[in-house]
Amino acid sequence: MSDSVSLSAQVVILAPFVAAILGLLVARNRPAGALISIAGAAVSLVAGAHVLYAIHHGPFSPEVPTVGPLPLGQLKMPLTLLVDELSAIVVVAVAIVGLAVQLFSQWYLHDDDRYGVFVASVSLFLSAMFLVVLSGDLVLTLIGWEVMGWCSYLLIGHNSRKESANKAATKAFLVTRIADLAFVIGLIILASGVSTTSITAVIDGWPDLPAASLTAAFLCLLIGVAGKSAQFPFHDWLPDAMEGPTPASALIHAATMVAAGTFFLARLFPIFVLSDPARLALAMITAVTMVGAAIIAFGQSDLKRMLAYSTLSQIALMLSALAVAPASVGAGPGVLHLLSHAMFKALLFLAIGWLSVLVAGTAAAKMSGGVRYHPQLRLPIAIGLLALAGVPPLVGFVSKESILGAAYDNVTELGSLSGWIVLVSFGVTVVLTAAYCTRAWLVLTHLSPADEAVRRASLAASRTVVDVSLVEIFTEPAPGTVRDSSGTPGQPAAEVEHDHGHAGIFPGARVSIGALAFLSVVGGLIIFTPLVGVEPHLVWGLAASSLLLILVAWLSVRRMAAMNSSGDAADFLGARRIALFDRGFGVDGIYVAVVSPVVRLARIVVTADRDLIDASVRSTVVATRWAGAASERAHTRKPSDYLVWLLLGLLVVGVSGVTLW
Amino acid sequence: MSQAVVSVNAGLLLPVLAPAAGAAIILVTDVVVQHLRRTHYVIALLSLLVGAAATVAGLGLGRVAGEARRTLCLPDGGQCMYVADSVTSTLQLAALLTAALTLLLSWPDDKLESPGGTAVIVSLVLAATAGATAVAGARDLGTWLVALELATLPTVALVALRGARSAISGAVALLTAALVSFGLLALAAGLWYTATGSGFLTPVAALAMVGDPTRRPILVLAVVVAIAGIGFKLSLVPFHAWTPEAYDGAPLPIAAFLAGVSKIAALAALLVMIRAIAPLGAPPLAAIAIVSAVSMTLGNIMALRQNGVIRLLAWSTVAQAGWVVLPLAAVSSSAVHASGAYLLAYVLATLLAFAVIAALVQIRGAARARDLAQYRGLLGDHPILASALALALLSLAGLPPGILGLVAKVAALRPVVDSELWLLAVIAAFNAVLGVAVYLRWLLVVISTSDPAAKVPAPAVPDGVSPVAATVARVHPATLVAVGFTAVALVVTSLSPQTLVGMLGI
Amino acid sequence: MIHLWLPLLLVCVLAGAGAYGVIARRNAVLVLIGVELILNAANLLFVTTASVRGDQLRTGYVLTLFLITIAAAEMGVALAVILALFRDRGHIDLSEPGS
Amino acid sequence: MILLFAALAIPAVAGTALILSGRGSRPLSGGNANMLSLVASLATAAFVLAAVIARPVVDQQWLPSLGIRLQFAVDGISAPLLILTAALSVAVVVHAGSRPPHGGSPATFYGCLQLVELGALATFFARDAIIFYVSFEIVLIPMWVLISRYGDSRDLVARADASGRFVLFTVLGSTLMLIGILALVQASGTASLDALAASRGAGLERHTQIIIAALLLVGLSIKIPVFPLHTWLPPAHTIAPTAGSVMLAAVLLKMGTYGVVRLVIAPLPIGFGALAPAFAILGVAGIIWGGLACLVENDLKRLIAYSSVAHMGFVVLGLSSGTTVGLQAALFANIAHGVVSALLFFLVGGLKERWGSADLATARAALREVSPRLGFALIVGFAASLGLPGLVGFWGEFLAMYSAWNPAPDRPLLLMRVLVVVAVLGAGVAAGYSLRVLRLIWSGDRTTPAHTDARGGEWSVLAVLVCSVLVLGVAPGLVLNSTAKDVAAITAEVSR
Amino acid sequence: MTTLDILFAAVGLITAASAVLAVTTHHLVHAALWLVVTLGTLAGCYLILGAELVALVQLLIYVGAVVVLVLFALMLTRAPIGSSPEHSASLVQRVAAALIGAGTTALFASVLLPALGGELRTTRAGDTQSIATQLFGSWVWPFELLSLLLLVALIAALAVSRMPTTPTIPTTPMIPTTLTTRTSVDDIPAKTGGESA
Repeated sequence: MSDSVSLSAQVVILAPFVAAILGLLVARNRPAGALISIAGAAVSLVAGAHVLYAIHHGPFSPEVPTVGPLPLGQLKMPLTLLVDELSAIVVVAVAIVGLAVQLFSQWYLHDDDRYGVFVASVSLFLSAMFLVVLSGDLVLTLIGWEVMGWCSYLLIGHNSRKESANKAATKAFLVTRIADLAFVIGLIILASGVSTTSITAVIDGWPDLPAASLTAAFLCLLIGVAGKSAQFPFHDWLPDAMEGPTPASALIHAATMVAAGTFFLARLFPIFVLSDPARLALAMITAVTMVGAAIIAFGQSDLKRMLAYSTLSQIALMLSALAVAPASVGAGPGVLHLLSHAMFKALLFLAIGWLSVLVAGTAAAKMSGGVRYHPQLRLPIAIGLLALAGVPPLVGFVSKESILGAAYDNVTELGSLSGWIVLVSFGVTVVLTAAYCTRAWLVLTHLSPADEAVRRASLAASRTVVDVSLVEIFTEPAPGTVRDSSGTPGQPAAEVEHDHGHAGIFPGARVSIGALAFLSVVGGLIIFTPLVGVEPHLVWGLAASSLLLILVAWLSVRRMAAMNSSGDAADFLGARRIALFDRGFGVDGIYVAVVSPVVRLARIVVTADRDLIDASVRSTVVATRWAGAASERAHTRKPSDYLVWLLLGLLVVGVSGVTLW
Repeated sequence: MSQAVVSVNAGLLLPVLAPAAGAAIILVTDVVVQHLRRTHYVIALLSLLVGAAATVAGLGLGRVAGEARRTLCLPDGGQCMYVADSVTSTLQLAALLTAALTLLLSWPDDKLESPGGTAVIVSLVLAATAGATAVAGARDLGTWLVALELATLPTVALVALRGARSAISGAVALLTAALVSFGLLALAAGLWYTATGSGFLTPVAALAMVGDPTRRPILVLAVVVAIAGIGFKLSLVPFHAWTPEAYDGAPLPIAAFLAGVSKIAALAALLVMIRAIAPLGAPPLAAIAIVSAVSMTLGNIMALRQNGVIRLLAWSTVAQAGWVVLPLAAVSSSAVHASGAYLLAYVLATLLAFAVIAALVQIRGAARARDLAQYRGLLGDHPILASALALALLSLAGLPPGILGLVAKVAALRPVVDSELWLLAVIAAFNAVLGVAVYLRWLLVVISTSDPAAKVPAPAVPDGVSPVAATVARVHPATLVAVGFTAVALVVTSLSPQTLVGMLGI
Repeated sequence: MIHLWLPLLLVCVLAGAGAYGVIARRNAVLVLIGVELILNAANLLFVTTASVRGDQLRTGYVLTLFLITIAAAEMGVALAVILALFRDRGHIDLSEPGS
Repeated sequence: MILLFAALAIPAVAGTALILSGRGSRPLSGGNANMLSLVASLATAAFVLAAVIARPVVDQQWLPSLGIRLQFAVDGISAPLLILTAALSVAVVVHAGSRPPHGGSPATFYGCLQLVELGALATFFARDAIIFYVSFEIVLIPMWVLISRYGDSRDLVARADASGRFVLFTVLGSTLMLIGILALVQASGTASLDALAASRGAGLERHTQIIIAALLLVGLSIKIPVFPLHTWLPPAHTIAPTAGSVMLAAVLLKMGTYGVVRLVIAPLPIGFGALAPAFAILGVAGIIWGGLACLVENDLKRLIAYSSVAHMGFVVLGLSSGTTVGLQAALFANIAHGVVSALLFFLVGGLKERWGSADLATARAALREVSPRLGFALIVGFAASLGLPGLVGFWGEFLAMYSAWNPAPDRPLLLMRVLVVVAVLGAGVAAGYSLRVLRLIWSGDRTTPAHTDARGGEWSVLAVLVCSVLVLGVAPGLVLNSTAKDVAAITAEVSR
Repeated sequence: MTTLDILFAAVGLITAASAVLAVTTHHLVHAALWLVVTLGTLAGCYLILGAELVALVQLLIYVGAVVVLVLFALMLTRAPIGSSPEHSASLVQRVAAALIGAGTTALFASVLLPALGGELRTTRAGDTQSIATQLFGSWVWPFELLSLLLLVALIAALAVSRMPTTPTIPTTPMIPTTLTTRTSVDDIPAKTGGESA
């Protein structure tokens, strides 16, 4: 039994890894690539399900070997996997989303010449995510963590012909990487304390060690988590990452990688609760992020970017659960929201991606009324938005309420500052979330007569020139990006989407969306299974008041939308403000301010390398030449001068000999 | 009063007697039969080889400390004036073979024709060689002084006898330095005698002085003045200035002789004195350290600026002389061996370089063979000669494949390090770099592809006939023998340095 | 009976004068004179030491005789070279650079 | 024993024969020379592999007068380096087969490569300190010839300058090292590296150890190279032909760090301990300096050279920690840098030949568009270069930082930890320059001027190296297990 | 002060003075003559020190042969009869020479005099017979080498002086060199230097 669990756990990671390598080898062969990638994800799902099943039905050894321990003297590095309920349930969730995304990609990128590379990267990403989830060793976590980042880079920059995609990819990787530097130090501190990188040993050993070190370690880790999970102040890369193909966004930038930080902190929760300063820091970060991102989300002129900001906000929610949950409650609420968010956010992304294909763009203006024209999307999107807003009985409601419960417990039991911070910001976020969900729904269902005429014309046009546009997409230079250029809002960055509106969606993609939608509806029931160690702990008063808040938000946004001819509540803000929202309030400037001194320093270094260090080397040559010229002048070739030297030499040698010998 | 008459073992003295006798025979022959040329060379070579054969018995002696063959000893078991141990024998062998090789190089050289004819040249070479071998065995002040002068004075004439203006200049530079230096040597001998009261240059004599501490400064002064006097012959800065003049002015084989036999004689003389004072437990010799450091540095710096290969080799000699005496800064028996080993490696490599130049003189003419820039593309034109030259240069630079030079460097640095003369060692390290720059500068020219621009104006030649091969003369077989012998010796000793180093004993 | 400082001082003076003469003169023959003075300083040192501390081998005296002879031999070669120099250049000025 | 001699004799004989046959009336053709060289390299590699498995020991008299013995052996520390050397020697020959050298006779080119291999192998085989030095020097002249004759053909002055710098810097370093070796041998009375390691500096006073260690470290630092003694590296790499750059970066630099382990850390623990903080500071300075220089450097080959300086900084940091982890990290990072820099230099060499220059400022076709294989290899190479976990570059850097965070008891803890923080920033800079390069040459939409993708020998070399990057990244135990035992023997005394 | 002291002081003073004059006088021939005085009085010193044989040889070889050679050389190189300061080096060099000469004297004196200067010793008569015995007995080896040296020096001198050189100046008349010829002599090197360069 235990062996089969070990094997399954290994297969979970290996299957997509092998799929990635095989996929690269057959990258030119589309059907083979599709088969391999889907099979990889499917095998992982099956193996993950087996692990999940086995855990609850029999004894198993949680430590699963991988490549064997490394011989490093005093440092123990067992490199084992850790299989338990937490990891198993997350594995299944990730595998579901992964499979769905693979299926969806097959349709979404069916005319992309780099489909094979794309799905191979996704497979590699899945493997890395599984590694993070199953990791029982800090180093394995770090490996998965960083490989995910690299895959994110590759996938955001998938369309590397597009300058904006390249920029976004570079930015995403750099920002997360820089945050990860602190993460690495945090890991090193954690490992140093107990001279091992085994997570179980770390959890067992740290309670006896100085709290200050623990806090330092967690503060470092939090920076890394904030980077990967796109929390303030590292959040700005995520909206830009929407340059990547939508399936990638659904998988990486909604469901999995950005939530990995939550999982990691949940994994270390037993010692994380020991460090109040770190928890307070996390609470503050998440509070700022959840509220700020929700506000920005409301004002986005691009719905995909709106989803990105909403992701920031939701991730902040799950993290905040970890910041406030009392030790007795555990990491359950955060993980629960991770799972539910994975489902409904992936659903939303895929659905929006589908719609974007149909309407050839993700800008609010383009999508306006999209659902009306494409009613097959009405249900998935509605489910997704409702779940996002936290309307019962959808999964979002359940998970959010459990977070609320955890915060409440914190306030009542511990009464710590972080509990209050989270509670208050949670309330604000509920309103804002409902507001932007409402806005999105209204935009999608709105249709003015004038728009309809335009739409018909443009659709007709696009269909007549469909072949040309296909060619153009690949040959013409991409439209310049707007975000980094002088602050003038141009077209939303993710505007150009592949036009496969003429092609019917593949059944696999349809099934994947359906499955996600189903899970978003019924996923809330998971809380009643023993799969997640969360007691259903709903504070009915809070739940009711949050529902009230949602209702208020719904009504007020409807009013605002009605006041605009476009049906977009955000237009209420005015074009200039929307531009500001689109730029994410110009946080980019901070990054530029941080990076540009580094580049200046680099210039100084190059100059110093040449004019200081190397010049001192060259100066020896000059000195040699000079000495040579001087001694050549001294060599007059006059014998009488030489005799002077000779006798002078006698004196020098004689005096030095007599005095020094 | 006792009849203090020494016993004589002529067999032991053969390394000295053979070339001396050869010189005498040649002079007599010349009186009898005039205008002989080849005969003189044959006699000379024979006498040198006989002398060389006589040294073989002494090689590798001294594995047991103090083991040596002695003669000219005072009757009542006293001291000996001639001691042939391994160091002596090795230096003698080196001197004799070097002399033979320089004779091989000069064999076909008509320019050496002089008023006295070949006989004068050859007998002068033999006499100087005899001086060199004699000084190696000398253990008394008289032999030491006379033999040194015997090794020096003929070289002045040999340089001058080329007759060219530059030769006279070189001879004058050499002469003045030699005269003054001999004066210093005489003073050194006088001081030694005054300090020790003995005419012997032996540890016994030096130790006799120990009881009288007031005389110690005199002994010290004797040693340092001797260093100054011998420094001239070794081309140590600041006693070096004659070197480029004399090398450049002298006929090529004589330059090789100056670079080889003269240096052996000088070092042999220095070693005699150093070995005499070594048992005193002397601290490091600052005088040698200074001279060595300055020599290396100045020699390398100047060699870097030379555009003529002979002058370059002359300055390289100056630098290498610094390396030769480097270990002697630490006055010890191992330093003596190291110094000897370095000298042998240097002489071998330098001889090969001179031999290659001599061959090139015959092929390309003196002007081209002496101009560094004309070595461009040598590797393509004369691969074998160029390879031999490369080997010689790399040995001088102390880089593999010239492992002999590398080992010599190791040997030379070791006593310095053992005595913890860190500053000197670091200076030596920097000079190793400068030295590499010197020799690689030459080597770079050699291995460069010949300048295509220079080849364009060459006259059209029929296909299949190399323009070079069509015009050049052949290398004289004697020169080829010299090149081959030294090259093979260098390769063999590079693979197994023990064959060379081991001769000096342990 | 003699105080040794007298002859020794003379040795020093002769050596110094010789050194001066070697450097301060341009004429090659005059340089030779300086060299002779240095040699004579050495000779005097030998003789002085020998006469106050004679050894069995009579080293001091014998070496003095040797040195005198060597000086003569040197002088012969030196003058030949100097004459060659003169024939070549028309002067024997040592402070003229060689070619 | 015969394995060892064969592994050394084959490159020696083949190299000499090739050099000599490249001249004269009927020089060897390029193809034949390549074949011959390939056969020799493969045979050498086979013998090296056999020697690594069989672990023969050679101990013969060579120069008794100086007490130098021909002592050769293989242990866990040298085994990975030997395999790396032998494998890369095959790789450069294969690569040169598809992109032939220019600038002189091909036979001489291959001969010099063989001699470089000989020197590197002999260095890693040597167990006598002086033989180590001699072997160390063997590589110089062949490498000098490779740079000065087969280097970038456009600028003769730059070629002479680069090759001269290389050889002069290295000679300075090795001569200082020789002085250190001689002092070490004198002080401890043996030249056997095993005996030296076993004695662990017993009987040597602290100040003696410090002086000797300082000499050795300065000498070896030039070879490694450690900031600020690195300025010979960028020109040498830039000018050298591809094969030269590869051997230089992947093999020759390793001789320096290997020397530090063998000659300094093992025999002089106290002396090294005293100097380790300064050594570590310079190493970390190199990480930052090299990384920053890469951020704005426009010549791709120079950029990779500077990145080498940065990577070797991590090796230095690991060595300085004085712990088993640190040494393991350093030795692994050594191998890792060997593989990664070989990959990058093969790539960049090929690119430079295609482009005509390695200037990043020139707009060119995006590699991903016109040559996906090169593009793929490049992206793997730079991912490894920035220390992406899961690839070979990660382990060394991570473990080096861990070891410096927990250094041996006699190291200044605070300083070392500050250094780790700074080194981590260097890792961030590495990400910056790696992505910069990828953005400039890998991505984009230009497809002109088109050039050929890697094929045949070039592609197989690149593919094998990419695989090594992955395999060693996934299974670092392959190297770490080899070195573990011998490292433990060294550090057991250093740290406890 | 012993008698010998006084005697030696007197003779030695002359020796020292004439030595200094020999290296400072501006008359070439005077320099040679002062050298004669020096060597001669030095022979006197040897006598005082009891070395009769050496003194005799000194007179015989040095004064008799070497000085004659010097004088010949002066004549053959057309030394001017009168005062000719141009045969001395530049003032700077002479100052340097004075410093170095003084330095040499000081160096030797500082070593020799403190060690031995105070000693009062009897001089022993150098018995000529034992010197001869030792010379041809114990010292036979260097003596023979010396004879080889003499032979070689003779041949070398002969060969060098018979060496055909290409005279760079047309044979000038064998008249005593005057100031005018000196200038012409000075001109020549400049000319030839220009040629060689």
